Amino acid sequence: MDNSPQSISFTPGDVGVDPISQGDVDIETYSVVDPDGSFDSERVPDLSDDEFRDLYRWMLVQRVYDDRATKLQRRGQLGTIASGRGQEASIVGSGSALSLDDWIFPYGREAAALLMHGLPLRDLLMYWRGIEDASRMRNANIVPMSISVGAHVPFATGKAWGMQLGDEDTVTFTNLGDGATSTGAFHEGMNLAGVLGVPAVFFCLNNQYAISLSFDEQTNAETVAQKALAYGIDSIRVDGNDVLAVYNAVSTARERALEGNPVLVEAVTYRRGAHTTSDDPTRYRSDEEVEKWKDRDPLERYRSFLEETGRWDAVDEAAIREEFGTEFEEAVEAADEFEERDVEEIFEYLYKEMPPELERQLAGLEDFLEERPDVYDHIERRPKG
Amino acid sequence: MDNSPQSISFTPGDVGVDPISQGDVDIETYSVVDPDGSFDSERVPDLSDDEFRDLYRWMLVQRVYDDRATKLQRRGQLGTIASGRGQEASIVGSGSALSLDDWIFPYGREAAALLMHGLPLRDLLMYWRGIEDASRMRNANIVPMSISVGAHVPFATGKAWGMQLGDEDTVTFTNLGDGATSTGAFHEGMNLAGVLGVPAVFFCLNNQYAISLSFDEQTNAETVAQKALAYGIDSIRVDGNDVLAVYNAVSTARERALEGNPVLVEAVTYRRGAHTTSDDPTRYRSDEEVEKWKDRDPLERYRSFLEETGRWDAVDEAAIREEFGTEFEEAVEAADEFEERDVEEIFEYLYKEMPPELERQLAGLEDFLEERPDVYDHIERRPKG
Amino acid sequence: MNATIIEAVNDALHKEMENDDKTVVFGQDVAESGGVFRATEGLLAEFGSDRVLDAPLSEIAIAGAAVGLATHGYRPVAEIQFSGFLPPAFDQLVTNASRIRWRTRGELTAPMVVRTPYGAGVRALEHHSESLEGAYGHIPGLKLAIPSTPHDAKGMLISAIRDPDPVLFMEPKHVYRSLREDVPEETYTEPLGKAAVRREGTDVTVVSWGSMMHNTIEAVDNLENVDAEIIDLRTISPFDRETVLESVRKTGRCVVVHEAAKTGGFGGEVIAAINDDALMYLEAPINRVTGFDIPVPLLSMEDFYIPHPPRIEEAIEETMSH
Amino acid sequence: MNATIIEAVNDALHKEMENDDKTVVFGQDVAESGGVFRATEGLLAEFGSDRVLDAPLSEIAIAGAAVGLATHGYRPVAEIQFSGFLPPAFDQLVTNASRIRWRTRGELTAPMVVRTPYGAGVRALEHHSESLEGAYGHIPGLKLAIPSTPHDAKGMLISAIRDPDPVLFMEPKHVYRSLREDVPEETYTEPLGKAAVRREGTDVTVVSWGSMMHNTIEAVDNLENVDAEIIDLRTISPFDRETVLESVRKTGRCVVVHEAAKTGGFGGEVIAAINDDALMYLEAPINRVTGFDIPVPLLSMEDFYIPHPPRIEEAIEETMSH
Ligand SMILES: Cc1ncc(C[n+]2csc(CCOP(=O)(O)OP(=O)(O)O)c2C)c(N)n1
Ligand SMILES: Cc1ncc(C[n+]2csc(CCOP(=O)(O)OP(=O)(O)O)c2C)c(N)n1
Ligand SMILES: [Mg+2]
Ligand SMILES: [Mg+2]
Repeated sequence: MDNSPQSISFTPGDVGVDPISQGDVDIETYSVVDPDGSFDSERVPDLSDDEFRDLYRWMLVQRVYDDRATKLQRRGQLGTIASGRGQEASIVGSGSALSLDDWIFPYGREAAALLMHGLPLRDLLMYWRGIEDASRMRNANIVPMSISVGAHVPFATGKAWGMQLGDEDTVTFTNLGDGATSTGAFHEGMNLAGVLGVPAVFFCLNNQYAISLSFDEQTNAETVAQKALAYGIDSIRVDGNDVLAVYNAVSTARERALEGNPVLVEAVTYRRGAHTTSDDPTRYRSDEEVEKWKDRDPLERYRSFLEETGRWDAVDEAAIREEFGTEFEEAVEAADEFEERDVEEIFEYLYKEMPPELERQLAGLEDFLEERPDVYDHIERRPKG
Repeated sequence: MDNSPQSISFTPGDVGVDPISQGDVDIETYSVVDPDGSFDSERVPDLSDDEFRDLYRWMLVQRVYDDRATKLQRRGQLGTIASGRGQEASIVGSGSALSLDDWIFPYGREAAALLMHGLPLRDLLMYWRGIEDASRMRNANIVPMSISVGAHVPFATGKAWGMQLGDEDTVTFTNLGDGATSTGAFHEGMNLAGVLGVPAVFFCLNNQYAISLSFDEQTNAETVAQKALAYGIDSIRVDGNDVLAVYNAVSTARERALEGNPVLVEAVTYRRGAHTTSDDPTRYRSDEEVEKWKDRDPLERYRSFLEETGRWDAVDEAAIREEFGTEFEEAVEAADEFEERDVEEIFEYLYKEMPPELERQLAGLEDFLEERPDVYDHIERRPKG
Repeated sequence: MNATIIEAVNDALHKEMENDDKTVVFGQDVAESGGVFRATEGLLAEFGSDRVLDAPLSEIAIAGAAVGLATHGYRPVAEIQFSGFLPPAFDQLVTNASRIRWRTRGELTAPMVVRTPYGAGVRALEHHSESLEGAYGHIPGLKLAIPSTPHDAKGMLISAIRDPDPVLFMEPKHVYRSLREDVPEETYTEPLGKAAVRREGTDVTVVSWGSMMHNTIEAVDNLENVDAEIIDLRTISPFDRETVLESVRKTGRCVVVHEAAKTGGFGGEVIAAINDDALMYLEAPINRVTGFDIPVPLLSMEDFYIPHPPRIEEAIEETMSH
Repeated sequence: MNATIIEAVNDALHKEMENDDKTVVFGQDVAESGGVFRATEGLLAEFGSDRVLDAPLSEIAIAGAAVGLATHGYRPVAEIQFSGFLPPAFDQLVTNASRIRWRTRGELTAPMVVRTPYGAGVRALEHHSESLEGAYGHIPGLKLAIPSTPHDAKGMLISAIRDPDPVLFMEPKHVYRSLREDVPEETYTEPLGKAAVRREGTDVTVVSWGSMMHNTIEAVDNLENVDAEIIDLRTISPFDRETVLESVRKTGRCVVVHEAAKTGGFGGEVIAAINDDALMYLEAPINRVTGFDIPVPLLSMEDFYIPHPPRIEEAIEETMSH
């Protein structure tokens, strides 16, 4: 018998093989208020006037926060920061749909969502100053930011699994970027979530960029939403600049998740600013593109909805700005006053009980700092970023 | 301004959010010959009678190979091995659709596909005897088996990328199991393949199990095929026990891949035997289930096609068995005669040039083996597995 | 009871699942199948599918979900089927498990265990036989334990499950079934972070762990003229310097034996610790007997890789000859 | 030309892409953006989008595809944006890159480079500042180079790209721009696997690499009474034992300085090597000055983590006092 090459050379011909492709899947983008301000009244959620106005207020808070934090950063009072500009509707619409008992797994841009979940503003600023203490996420069910992109997805699945085992009435809510969807951690975490049917909502803020990489170079998939199909889990694609749409989408997702159906929500939005304060976006995208997305400004769009529905008059934009401005300044002051710090801090909490070698290292450092105060010439304690 | 919890409690109501779910996607399983032997003549590929018979011959080779290798293993002449029993149509249908210039990334069960790609049978046996030399994949465009499940997917994407850069008329052909689809490496490798549009075919032999885990516990996705949507790449779901269907599917996939559209093919099949020779499947699946799949035996089904189309008479099953049996025995003998081996072998080829420390370690071991021949009491040189 | 290591592991899992209903066992094939080495045999029947689960082929998710469960008040005991498949989970160990307590100043903690059989000698396929404790032992915040006996396997695994911090638990699969000893029926703990003096002696200290302990003992048994003190390190992180130092201060000589590749292996750290605090006691260079700086060979030659007793004997003799 | 390290890296990439059209550069943000540190600036414009590509957020795929490209005759130079994001790719390095030559007996080879900026001190966010060379240096088959100067960055990167084996190239980002020196315009190579004696001396050998070299030099400069010999290890794997041993045999004293956590760090291996072959020359224990066994702190306290010159000075003085 001959073991030599046996491949058959294919003679094409129509044998009826019809591949499945993404074009076969119909994915609509859910919206309530169109960019031009018109809206589908059947889809307007049943909220009180104050609640409607609150959504605006929080979006404005996000915007003011981003502006002020950026200024602080430029003054050297914060480290590198990532702004949520352009994504306010996604951040606020999602954050508002959560219960305070839910756990948020943040990814870095969602200041307003964290604040409304209970995190003190002082702590948020302290985190960006690089102070570990802020990652306690005091007063709020929030896991520290996943600076390592995507790494939080399986973590969130595991925590949701815990909620499921304990029959709790809560979900894990994971914020992630479009870039994060390309990580192995995303894949494995999502798949496990699907298998276990855990109460988890994965919220992808598809802001069209991962630093300089545009979404269409990040993946050949036309949407993030369709990625959920790989896990047999449901997904919702929503206009991420439409706060009511995001609110409805996440509320629905959350309900389903509570029933054991994890959901991926893709909020289609745009990162209006730089990736972070260390990035220069003019290197990789055009002004026109940025301009184009300005039309869909989430605040303006929602403002026209409020106007149209007679709720705008009671919004005092200047007052909100001022109120939050004051709050921001107080938070900065409080952060400035953060307790006297000690090197012990960086050794503590690694283990419940410090192992002898670590104790030795700590004691050595403490002695050394006393003996050789000249080492401080090399140490910039940067309580202010 | 109050920073206290601001979440809005959702009042459900029909706001028109309609999640996308896997039920919305229509995925057909392509087939040519039905389990009962009836077939769609429009889909029968345009092959010569000999080629049609060759497909049977190779399936039988796979089956005989698996039987004989298992026996060898039981006699202690091979290490742990993984059989392709039940998957013959997937293995042979796919292997036949490739060009010898294509590169196969094997996963372990596809003996016949490797043999028809040019790998000497002796080497295949030597690999399962744990002899590195066999991973040269002599005479064939084959990368060593990816024993680490899924790890070969990005590797294959990279090699296909090389083919693309060099404008070659070839593809990488990656075999993988259903289990492999849950790995981060699969995800990242597939996504990159989609982004780059490389000439790669990913062939998932969905044999319903990953060791003891059934496919419906592996993922909540109903098919592997739908996972391709996550990458915006095309997929084909095919009856993996229908050799003509697999042949058509892979041929089509390969053509598309050559045009810059990587394809995922899911071959729906069944692992009839144990996971490997160290596994006991009765612990986790019922006899009935196994019986059920016997009905769909790839060889029998194809045999009825050959009978129906008047091609069976010229198949001499006994002769094929005997011929391959002889070949197998010769290969075993050749493997037994594999050159005298030296410990140098395990140090060589790690680097192009052996670094001094490694040379030192090798020299030390060589001296030691001379000085202390009693060490051989602890060393089982297992040229025969 | 008289038990092998694998039986001891199994017993520890049973005991802790009984003891604390927050203990959850998962990993590939751990449920119906009882694990490829049968470490989790019987758990599903006894504790049900809520607490004993098969995981998909997803090492990242296994490690990552363990962190999530652990921060939520559970005691996950995850299995990675072979140590060669732990590298995909490396990032979850480094980025999440090892530092969640530290990042959150103790607000969230990860009392989790990742068990994995490690090492060569069982004729497994490629990538199944690695010993990378040198790399994992270098992750601050992650504990790393490697028992060598059935008694320790049970006691240390119970400690690991109860430990408030994440523990990587590497099990010497080569001796999973090849040795038995009396193991108390009841629950007991063996401390993590404490080496065991397996045999007292005055001439030379031999430090080892995991399956190499047994080759070490055999080697020492063969050397009639040498009164060796044998230390089973048991925990790589935190590393019990004191027990090693005390012994070396007494014997003045030391040999370290491990199966992992030499360069960058944990043997270097043991030597460095002795250098730090017991150098002046040394009468000879410290010898290392280790795997070579190569991947573990395929099964036909893997035995050449392993530090067998004669190699250890020679090293001890050489050390004694100074 | 007078260049910083980042400029030298950029120049090396330009030169090698010119020299060999099989050289392909890819990674996150390396194309239009020119890399977050601008290491790949200008490459896209000069060599086009076939050879300079942005990769998705996929470290596994970046490392894995590099192996594939390399086995297909290309010379991939992949960038991992920060060393803290290398752990997801650990498995591809261990399982594919490091051993494809070995598995196939030389039939398939992986002449690839993975570049990554490492280390603390630039006020980056969490997970950006790690030094895990101790773990990566323990992977047989993977070379690991860490230049400390612009001259070496260029010459060693060119060597790495031309090397027939996979090289992990860790760049000391803390000194990316903070020092300049004359760097030849033309192409040249600095060998991998060879340490450099940065300064000759007779009293004590100080071994370091990467950004800690500069703290070491500063410390030595400050110690007027000590005539230290300074060795820049430059390559962790393969490790140039001979240069270290020769120096220690001369000086009888040694201090090792690295930024990575102490326990399990590569300093242990350096000490072990000296123990092996130069123990009898030692007049004092070898000192280690390293990062602590903790994650790198967030930016406000990260400076406390770093081995600054005074810590190195003290260690040298202590070593001299024996
Ligand atoms: C695992 C990992 N790789 C790389 C990086 C560097 N990095 C930080 S943010 C970022 C892009 C993230 O994009 P996306 O997920 O879309 O979130 P966005 O910043 O756009 O909101 C990258 C590559 C990282 N932090 N983690
Ligand atoms: C990364 C990794 N994890 C775990 C294993 C152990 N293992 C070997 S085969 C296997 C199941 C593979 O299932 P599948 O991909 O469906 O292929 P099949 O064996 O069914 O053909 C497992 C878990 C492995 N080899 N690699
Ligand atoms: Mg983005
Ligand atoms: Mg399978």
